[in-house]
Amino acid sequence: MPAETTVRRKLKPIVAMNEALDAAMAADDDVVLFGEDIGAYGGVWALSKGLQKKYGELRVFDTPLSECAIMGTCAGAAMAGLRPVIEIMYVDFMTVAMDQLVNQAAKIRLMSGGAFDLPMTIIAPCGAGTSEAAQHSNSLEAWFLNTPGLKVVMPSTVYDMKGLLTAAIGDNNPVMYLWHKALYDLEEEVPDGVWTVPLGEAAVRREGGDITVVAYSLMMHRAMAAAAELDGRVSVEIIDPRTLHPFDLDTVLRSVRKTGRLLVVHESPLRCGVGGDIVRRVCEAGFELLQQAPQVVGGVDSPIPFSKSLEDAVVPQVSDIRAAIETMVE
Amino acid sequence: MPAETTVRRKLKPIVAMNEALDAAMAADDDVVLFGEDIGAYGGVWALSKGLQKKYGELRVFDTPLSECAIMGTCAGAAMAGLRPVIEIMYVDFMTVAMDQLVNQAAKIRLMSGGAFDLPMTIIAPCGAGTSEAAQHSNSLEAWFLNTPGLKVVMPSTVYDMKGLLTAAIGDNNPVMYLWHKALYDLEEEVPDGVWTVPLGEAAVRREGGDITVVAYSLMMHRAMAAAAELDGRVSVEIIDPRTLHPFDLDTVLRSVRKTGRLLVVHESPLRCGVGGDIVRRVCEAGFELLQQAPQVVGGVDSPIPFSKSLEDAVVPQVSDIRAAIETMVE
Amino acid sequence: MNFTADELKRMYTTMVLIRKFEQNSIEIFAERMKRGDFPGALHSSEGQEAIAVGVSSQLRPDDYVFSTYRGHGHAIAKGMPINKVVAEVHGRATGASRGYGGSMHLFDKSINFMGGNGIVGAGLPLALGTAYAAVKRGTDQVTAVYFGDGGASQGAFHEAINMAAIKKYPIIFICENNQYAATTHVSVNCPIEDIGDRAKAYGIPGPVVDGNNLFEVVDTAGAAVSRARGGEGPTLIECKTWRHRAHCMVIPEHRPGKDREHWANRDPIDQMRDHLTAAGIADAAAIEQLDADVQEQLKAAVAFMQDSPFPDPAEIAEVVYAG
Amino acid sequence: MNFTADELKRMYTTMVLIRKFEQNSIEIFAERMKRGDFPGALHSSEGQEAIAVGVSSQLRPDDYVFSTYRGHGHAIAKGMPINKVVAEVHGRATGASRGYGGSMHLFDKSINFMGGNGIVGAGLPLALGTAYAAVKRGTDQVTAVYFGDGGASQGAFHEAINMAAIKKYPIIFICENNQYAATTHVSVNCPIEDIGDRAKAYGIPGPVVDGNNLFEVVDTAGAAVSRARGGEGPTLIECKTWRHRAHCMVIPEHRPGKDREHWANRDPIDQMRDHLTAAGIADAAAIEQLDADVQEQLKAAVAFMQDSPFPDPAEIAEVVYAG
Ligand SMILES: Cc1ncc(C[n+]2csc(CCOP(=O)(O)OP(=O)(O)O)c2C)c(N)n1
Ligand SMILES: Cc1ncc(C[n+]2csc(CCOP(=O)(O)OP(=O)(O)O)c2C)c(N)n1
Ligand SMILES: [Mg+2]
Ligand SMILES: [Mg+2]
Repeated sequence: MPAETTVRRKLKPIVAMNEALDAAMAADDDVVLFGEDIGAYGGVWALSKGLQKKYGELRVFDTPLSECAIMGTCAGAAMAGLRPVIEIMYVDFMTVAMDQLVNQAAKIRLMSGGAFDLPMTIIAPCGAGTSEAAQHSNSLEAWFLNTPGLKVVMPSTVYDMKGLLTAAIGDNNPVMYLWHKALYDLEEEVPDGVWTVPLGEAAVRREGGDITVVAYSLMMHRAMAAAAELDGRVSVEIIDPRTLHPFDLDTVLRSVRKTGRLLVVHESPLRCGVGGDIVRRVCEAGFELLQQAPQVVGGVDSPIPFSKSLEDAVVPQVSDIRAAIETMVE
Repeated sequence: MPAETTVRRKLKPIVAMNEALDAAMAADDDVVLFGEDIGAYGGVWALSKGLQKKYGELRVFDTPLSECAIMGTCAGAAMAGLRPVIEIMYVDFMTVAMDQLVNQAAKIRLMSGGAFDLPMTIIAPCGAGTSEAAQHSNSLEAWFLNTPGLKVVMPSTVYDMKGLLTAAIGDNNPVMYLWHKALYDLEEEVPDGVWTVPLGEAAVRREGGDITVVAYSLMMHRAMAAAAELDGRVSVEIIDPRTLHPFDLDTVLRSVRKTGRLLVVHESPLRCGVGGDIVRRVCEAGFELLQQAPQVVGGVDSPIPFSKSLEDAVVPQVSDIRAAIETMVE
Repeated sequence: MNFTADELKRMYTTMVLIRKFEQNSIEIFAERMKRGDFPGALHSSEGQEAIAVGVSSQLRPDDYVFSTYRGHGHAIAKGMPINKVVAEVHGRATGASRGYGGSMHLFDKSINFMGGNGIVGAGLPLALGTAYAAVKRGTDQVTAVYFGDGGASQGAFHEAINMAAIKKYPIIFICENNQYAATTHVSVNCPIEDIGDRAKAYGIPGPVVDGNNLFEVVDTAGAAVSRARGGEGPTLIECKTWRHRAHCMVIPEHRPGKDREHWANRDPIDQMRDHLTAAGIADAAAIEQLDADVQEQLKAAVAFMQDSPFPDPAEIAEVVYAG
Repeated sequence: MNFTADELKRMYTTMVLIRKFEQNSIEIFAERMKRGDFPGALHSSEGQEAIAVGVSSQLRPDDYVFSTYRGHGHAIAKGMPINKVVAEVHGRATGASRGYGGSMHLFDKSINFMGGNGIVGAGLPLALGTAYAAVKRGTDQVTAVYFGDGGASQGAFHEAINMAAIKKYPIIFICENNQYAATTHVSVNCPIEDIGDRAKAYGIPGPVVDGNNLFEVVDTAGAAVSRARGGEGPTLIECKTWRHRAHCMVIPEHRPGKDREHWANRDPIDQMRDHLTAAGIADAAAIEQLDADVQEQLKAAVAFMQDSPFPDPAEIAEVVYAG
């Protein structure tokens, strides 16, 4: 895989992911891509733009509107030794494909005594903030994390979107790759070429000494904004786990050792969410590091309502994160 | 609803649940029951034995082998003002009905601005320990808890199975009622008559001063056994939340105030599980009460394997719980 | 069908109201999007109005309807007040779903309008529930459920029609086959010519009609409703139709020009206008008046919406859970 | 069909092996249950052996098979060594799935036996994947997938056959209609007489055969396999059959006596034995010898199992995730 170069250019998420797909398909004939509207049209998010033309209809194709069949095709093709990538148009639609993911893809390796690998990647946009209401705004990472056999990737930067997608496709297990719709227009300067961001390595997005904030996906950006607002008053360290399973606990512990304070932020519901899980792990591995109660700012106990006034109230805003930091640090 | 009497008799889970259904159906013509094999045959677990004969085929009926249609029928009937109860033969099969539960039943009240109530109960057996392997042994409570709009009940005693089922059917929201298959042969002395155990009230199963163990469903029994083994050496307080949403945090905090130590036990996977969630809540509301790191003993990061030697290794055993208590108390 | 002149005019104006409402919403959304705002998804049913109006003409007020994310027409035709529709689509507390639902989730309990649905095919299983409730209670209410050509590829389609057929539930399953699912041609979703023919797999009738012809829809829906109300079970109706616009506002038009031309002369509102004129029910001036009345009604609804408050987040917890 | 005498005898002994294996497993399980042990679920396919053996006779070693929880016969017929089957069902490390799968999850990568499945209907979508892989690679491998009359009510059935028909994937969908899904009669699962007729909804062939007649199964499966291998697309085959026992060991017999009598004289092994005798391929003594050989083979497999260790939990993490 060619290394990244020093030439830098502006890139948006969709193009970044499209380039990662393109490179993976060029490098390995076993990588195939399918889903609804992704062939001829290039995907409703333009994820697969140009790829059918380049790699042909056998490797990039449209399916019927049947997520269960799509997921089954993906898992079965992986069992046969291909390295399929599928797009689920919104992660919310995983609800109709859960069995093929959870009872099949995630379990077949175990059920076969380790005989079958299932190298497959499911790409799905997630998250609230686009006024798409209750059935197009979810972030279901907690379900997938609670499902042994799956890996879960939630990139926040354009650099990571490309590098982690490359890693996900290269992984030999089923990987849920969830990108946030509200990051659609993000633009970042990144290198040319192709690179890999390995699964399981957190990034320290901002160094600080007063408090450790763990935040991923869209919430990483909101946490950064909150930290910027507090600049000069509170020194905030921000850790972006980038992948939730595998999870880089060491980097979090290293930070908490320094700050003594832990705040986790995520937009999906609090109950049985990622925040509680990180609190559990940090308590188990570094309780003595915590100077005060670890906190989680997460989604309200509600489906996502439509009207902006309501939607903003159920998902953490910059002001919520800032307030939580201020309360903790006083 | 007639109160419980003082006459006591031995009762098993299935009969207890059957009696609760019977009483609910006798009291309210809107209570209806359907699912696979539950009509003429009376259910593969015998849950509905005798009920079709008593209440007729319009109120107790067999469906095709179509969980998605069953769940849809349930949600739609609830919207129409009935109070449906369904059986899903194993909670594992919820994977093919997730959309109707999560995107429909759990969200319709919100999406309709509160216009439609969905009073409905989903009864499903859960859990490992019966050598039924990867697709018949799960406990998916963490998914349901991570889904705003749902309530989750996980009884551990015969008394609660009856009383909580009565409460679940009386509740005006979708309730997941999960009973553990390994408790099938449990037998308990209980009163005659009908009673209600309200949702959201934990039970202190055993009083103690050294450590608080929160455990539900089958794990409550294993925790009790571990505590019994440690009797005289460690004074263990065991709290059974009985319902996971709503969750009775106060009772847990009251106990931790006394013991200073918290151990949560569950058999479903650790990651994004109930344990982390309880640790998060206790940290938030009572961090200063904790003398040491709260711990969680939970399911191993694996689907449930078949062979007994493997199955026992992925789910907490009495010895695991005992060891965890000993390590914590020293 | 034996409609009075007034009824025919009302059907016409309902179709026009749906059309004008959708055009108006798109304008308002486009305006907001120009300002960098993203007001949500909007799926126009322009071109498909005859189906909603034709089906609804055969339903009683207490019959149930389950709709889709492309459901403005279904709601208006079933009798949802236009004020509630406009207010909901623009997120106001006075909307059909008090601003919690949005365009894809219009609900109105008072007319048994059981909601739009953002999950393709997901309305079909829900329809079993109201149909069963009617049977259980011995009322003769019918349930109608709409879905698209893409929806017929979902497992939910199969499970629901199968169970309805076995139980003889009073449901009419209405497939609005507008030839495309998002950008995907129906041939990628269905290997046979007519989706209606899938009824054979369930032993029920599966009539295929021109969905742009109000009277064909009326006759077919009428027969299916009678059958359902009479306890003879469900019907699958396929309505061939065409949406004027691409899937939603963020998808550019991509459908081949020759398809567009084929359907250009088959607009259901044009056809109905011609019918009213030819039958001597309304001349050009009367039509103009009807159209103007619709515009007035819509204008008032937009004003109502603009005067309406946004919902108060303090109420969320009570909206999520019932007491 | 033009089988040699040896091939016919081998088909007969495979059927007998399946039958005897299942009887033996049930005995061992029953013994353990008497001791208060619960050794897991066991679903016997006794009575349905002609389907597995007939279909497999038309498959190549490199063709793919997806099975169900009632899949011992499918596995043995596809060529899974009996030692691996016995060891897996009793949870040994030497089993097909190293003791991780159990009776419902027999896997054997070396013969492209792609696993049993505990979720009704869930094999059908998986079958699309191997079929697609064959098309993509330009091999002419066929995929066969089994399911029951109840399985045909799952959404997965519809989605998978629909997609296979659209893509012309080389799949044979084999419905083993044994008239019951657990305790539920097929009439509660299917409103039409023949599940095979559902093929019409997908524009593919849907032959209905006597699943207890090996030769009918062979002919029909043979035609479907040729069609699939030739790139003409999938076939849905319905095999009418009857399982000798109730759904599984914990469900008592509940099926009406007259149904049982109807099927009593149609046992596939009896029919095959009669055929061998009538065709002069094997007389009574030869049959007795064949049966005895099977019993020997089985006895050896049971001994192999008893000598085999249970799996070591230390390996679990490596079995869950690939490196
Ligand atoms: C289960 C599911 N999959 C995918 C989508 C995304 N999606 C929304 S509408 C649509 C096309 C639906 O086409 P069709 O059923 O023909 O209805 P139409 O939009 O033409 O009215 C798709 C793919 C969804 N909402 N739900
Ligand atoms: C999705 C799902 N629902 C329910 C079950 C429970 N169950 C296992 S087998 C079975 C009956 C299946 O009947 P059929 O498809 O006819 O196959 P057969 O058992 O007759 O071979 C049921 C209900 C399951 N395993 N999966
Ligand atoms: Mg369409
Ligand atoms: Mg069967």
